[in-house]
Order: sequence, then C-alpha cells, then structure tokens
Amino acid sequence: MARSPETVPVPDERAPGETPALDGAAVDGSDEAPGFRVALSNFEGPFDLLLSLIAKHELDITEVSLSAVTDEFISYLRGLDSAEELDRASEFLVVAATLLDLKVAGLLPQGELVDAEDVALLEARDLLFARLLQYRAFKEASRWFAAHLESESLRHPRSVRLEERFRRREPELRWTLSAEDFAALATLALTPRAVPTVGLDHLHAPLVSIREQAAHVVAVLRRGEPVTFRELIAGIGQRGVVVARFLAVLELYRHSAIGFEQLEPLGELTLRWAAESWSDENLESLGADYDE
Amino acid sequence: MQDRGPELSIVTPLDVPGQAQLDLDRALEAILFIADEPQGVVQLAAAVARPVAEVRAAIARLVADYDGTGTSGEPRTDIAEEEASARGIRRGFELREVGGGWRFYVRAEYDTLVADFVFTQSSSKLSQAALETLAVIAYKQPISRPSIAAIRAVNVDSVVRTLLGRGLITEVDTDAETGAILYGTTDLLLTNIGINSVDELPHISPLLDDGQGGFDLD
Amino acid sequence: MQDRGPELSIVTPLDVPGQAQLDLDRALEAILFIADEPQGVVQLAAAVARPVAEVRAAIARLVADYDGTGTSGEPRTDIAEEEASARGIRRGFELREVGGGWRFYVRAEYDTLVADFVFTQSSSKLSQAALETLAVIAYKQPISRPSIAAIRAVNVDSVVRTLLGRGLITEVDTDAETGAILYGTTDLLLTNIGINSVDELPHISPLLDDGQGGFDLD
Repeated sequence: MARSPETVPVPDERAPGETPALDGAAVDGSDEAPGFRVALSNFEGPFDLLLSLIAKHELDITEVSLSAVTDEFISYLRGLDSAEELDRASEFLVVAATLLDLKVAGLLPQGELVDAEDVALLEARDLLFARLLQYRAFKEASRWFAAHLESESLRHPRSVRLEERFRRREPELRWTLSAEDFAALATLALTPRAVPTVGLDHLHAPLVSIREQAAHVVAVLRRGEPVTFRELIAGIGQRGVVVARFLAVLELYRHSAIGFEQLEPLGELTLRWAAESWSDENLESLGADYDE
Repeated sequence: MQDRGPELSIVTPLDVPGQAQLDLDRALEAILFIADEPQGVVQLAAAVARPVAEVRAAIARLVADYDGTGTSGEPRTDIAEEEASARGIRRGFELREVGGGWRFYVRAEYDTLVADFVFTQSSSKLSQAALETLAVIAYKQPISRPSIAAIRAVNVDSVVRTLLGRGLITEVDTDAETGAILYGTTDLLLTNIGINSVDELPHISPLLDDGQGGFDLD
Repeated sequence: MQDRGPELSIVTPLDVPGQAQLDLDRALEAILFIADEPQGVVQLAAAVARPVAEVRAAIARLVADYDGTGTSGEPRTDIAEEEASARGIRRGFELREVGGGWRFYVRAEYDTLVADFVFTQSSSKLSQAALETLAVIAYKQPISRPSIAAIRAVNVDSVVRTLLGRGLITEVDTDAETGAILYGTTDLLLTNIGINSVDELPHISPLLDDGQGGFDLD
C-alpha cells in the first residue's frame, strides 16, 4: 500500500513529482485561481492536487514532509490580504488537522496485525482518508452552490405588486396586536441576534487543548535535552491527544520556540528548545487559530 | 466577462455580446414583464435606446399579439413573413395603457378565477416575518428596502410587497442619494394598533436605535 | 360581489357565468402571472379544479409555447387544429420549475436589459465556510449540528445560524435518540440555486454514503 511515489505507475494522471506546472483544476475540478501551492522534494503543485494524490494513495502521506507544507503555508499566509484568500487559508487549517492525523496514523508502527489496537489504527487510517475525501467532496460541491447562487441571482422572476382589484379580494386582516405587543416585536426584530446556545458539548468527543499540550511540550523541552517526538507521545492512548501534541509542536515551531531535526524521511523527529526568551504568557496566544 | 475585443459593436442595450441582437418587441415584453409600475413610452424608448415611434409601434404589435389578433416581433426583411396573419392566442393577460404608461394586467375574464386564487392563498393574519418587518419599518421609518434587509438579514422583497398590498405601509419618500424608495407606516396601521400617531408607539431601548452592529451578516 | 343566483351552473372555477368556459392553459397562465412565488402543480390543480395530470400537460404546453417550440391551449375537438405546427414566438419571459413549483421568469437573454429596471437587492454573498456547510446539509439532510461539525471538523454554530437567518435551511426534525435538532434545506434555497428538488443536486461520489471504500472514484 505504501508505494513510493517515484515508482507508482500513474494510469490516467500525470506523474506527481515532475509536473510543477500542472493545473489542479484539470485533475480534481478545483480552484482555477492560484491558491496555496507547495514545493516539496517529491511533489510540487497546488495543495488541492497534493490532497487528491494522497487521497488516491498515489503519494504516501508518510513521504510528505508536513513541516515543509506548514512552512510554505505560513509564508503563503503572510502574502494574503483579501478576505477570500483568508477563507482559503482557514480551509487549510481544517485539512491540515486531518493530514496531521493521517500522518500520525501513518507513522506509527504497523507491523503484523497482532492485536486489536493495530487493527483499530488501520481502521482509523481508512476513516481518516474517508474524512479527507468527504471534506474535499463537499468543498467541490460548495463551488457548484456558489456558481448557482451567483447565476440565479441574476435572474428576474416576475414579482410585481398585486393588482388593486385583487388586493380587495384578500381576506380582511385580523389584527390582534396591542401597541405593547408591537413594541415587543420591534425589540425582537431589532435586537442583534444573540447566539442561540444549545448545550451540545455532551455530544462532542472531549476536546483536547492545544495550549495545554503546548504547555506540556514546553515543560519537557525546557529542561534542555533534545527529545524525540516518539518519546514525547510515549504512553498516550488517545489519538486526539497525539494529534494535539503534534499541532502544539508545529505551533511552537511557528513561534520559533523549538527546532526540529529529522535526518531522513520517516526518520526520528528530534525536538529541541530554541527560544531565547520565553514566558508562559506566550502560551496564551498559542493555538488561537484552532479556536472557534 | 467575455472578451469584447476592440470592436465598437455595442451600440444599444439590445446588442448583447455573444448573442443575436434582441428583438425590440421581446425586449419591451421582458421589461414590462417585471415592471411594477406602468411604463411610459419615453421611459421604454430610453431603456431600449430606440425612437419613441418605433416603441409605440412595437407596443401596438404586442397588444394585438396578446389579444390574439396579431403577432409580434420586429418586422424583418431577411425572412419572409408568412405567418403575420396567423390567428394568435388570446392570452390570460393583456397589456393596457393606464396612467400614462403601459402595464401588464390579468385579462378581465380571469378576474374571478384569480381573485379566488388570491383569496385562498392569502391569510387573514400576517406572518411572523411580516409582523417583524412591519415593526422594523414602524420604528425606523422612513427606511429603504436594503436597510430593512440589512436589519432582518434576509430578503424582504416579498414581505414588503405584502405589507404594501395590505396598505399597512406606503412609499413616503426617495433617498436623495441612492434613489431608493423609503417606506413608512400608514394611518391604517395606526388604526389597527389603536394609536393616533407613531409618537405613541411604546418606547424601545435606545440601544437598538442604530439597528445595526453585532449582526454577523456573514 | 357578483350575484351568482340560484343556478347550479358553476361546476368548476373555469366555468364563469355569462362567458365561454375558460381555457385551462389560459387560466393557469393568468394565475401564474400574478403569483409571486413558485406554484406547485397540486396547488394549481386545486385552483382550477382539474386533475394534476391535466395541469402538468397544460404546463408543458405553456412552456413550449413561451419557448416558441409549440403552442398552448387545451386540445379541442370542436374546431380543426390547423396551426398546431406553427412556429411560435420565443417570448421575453419563460416558465421555469424551481423550488418545488412553476414561476414566470424573464428569459435569461434579457436579464441584462431588465436589470436596470428592477431594484436588485444586493444580498451579501455567503462565505466559503457557509457554502461548504450548506453543501453538507444539502447532501446529508436531515443532519444535526454535531454531525455537520464532525464532517466539517470545525465548530459550525455561527455558520448554521447565518444559514437559518437567510432562510436557506430550516429545522426539520429532532433526532429521536439524542434530541439534537436536525436541519434540512428549504424551498428558498432551491429557488435561489434554480433547481426544483434536492434530487437535482449534482451527484457526488457514492463513497460519501458510508465514508468508506471507493477511494479511486474521487
């Protein structure tokens, strides 16, 4: 399953590695606009295309350097100015979280199917692929919606005032409101809509705080010794915590608080403390992108 | 959208890039079809950038067409006019000149049918949406349709039409800058509520006076 | 208003005392002409007191008539049908089936021309997040907010609120087990995207059905 991208025969698609100019739209019907592009050692092109290839198993997720993707994304973010582009950027966060999930699942040792945990891991991986595909499918569907809403907004339905002679045939209005009722109605109509909060928390899986995970990572790394990511997640059973810790690592890296070292693809990821000055206040703003 | 190139072919509103020139009769038909108020021939002539006399002739053809006594379409020299004499369909609607302009009306024979339909369709009570929109207008008058829509965060066209039709609101003015129609409430509304003037409406929180702010219009 | 007297001659709304029976096609034409929202065939059939199948056939004739590809009027046995093949006029308006019913629209070629004539309300565009959430709801309805959130992997509360406020989605049901509100799309959405039923949404990969398998379909 984990085929190397260099040796993959690509039946109806162009080779992923050597086609920097190919247009994502032609492949997956996505953005014609130049969106976020990535340039990795084994892939260069639009982000959507990267996703599409990963989803088709034509590019193994473990071969993709997500730190490089993230680096590129951060520099891409710096160049953004319009709201539309920011929309695009926030999409990335959603997909990136899934990708990180995937990568974590992909990196963890698989071995033989010896115990239920391994099976669960593989299932989780398939589910993640499915989630990615589903995400992309709805994203594409949303383009159809946008196009139709746009074209339909230019159409003109006949919608003219009812002729006077028919108006008189309407049933007489039964008015039941007092002035006070009417004022209450006005208050209701003019009040900025308050957020209707329905307690849904019990329906969600427990949330993992990236900030808390970052605090843990900071605490471990500030001792000064380099630590591998494997060590950092040793003993954690919940996938969500692993993912959050990984995101925390990325966030800390983004704040130049830590540095990475990875000698070879798939190799051990070693983290070390890099911040010259750090106060716990820095944690406050960390991971704010992931808050909703 | 389309590359119009350097040509200067767009001369009138009837020339639309990428399609055959619009027929004058059909163009007038389309305009009258969506117009709320009777349209004067001068207005119409301006809209299609054609001489008033041509517009008059076109309207005469349309009237005959809908009456089933003639056909419409600009006289053409490029194709033979074989069917000019064809007996047409007497439509369920007609074009009539009222108040200095032309407007579509339901043909009189269908009045009873249409009136019954209107009667069954409309209710003796206003919808919640209509009541809320009415309240917005009452407290914010004079107010334009876009401003109401901004407050209600929905399209209010049909609701405003209903309220106008019910005689609860009326057009009171026109916005000097945008030309948008401004709406206000009528005496009928005051009568219904049982007050003499809008000043007697109960005071509502001044916080709401700007009616904006905090709305995520998305 | 009118004294209908004691006669029992009024059998259907198409029989009007003192005039020839109304033609079904023309009657529907007149009703659709004043309606300001899409009219379902059942409603129309009730208005004219004729079977739904006949109304459907009549609408098909009207559509062809306005498109200039056919003629309308009930098939008659009493007069010879000489002109059934007559090439008709392609009208400046058309009859479209949207949002669960039939409604008159200006024909698309005339949209630019008439745009200046109508007060077009510029409704603010939906954000990408809102569009994607709308897509999820459209394809997965009825769906609860937590389920939408699970698919979108983000908090969707504010977006759902926006869509509700715009009238594009509505609460359709409650989950029997969890009590969570289930959302679905409205006829207004269908009208706004110009389709008649959710069945007309473009097909998306069947892998969405179970979230498994079929990876190569893309």
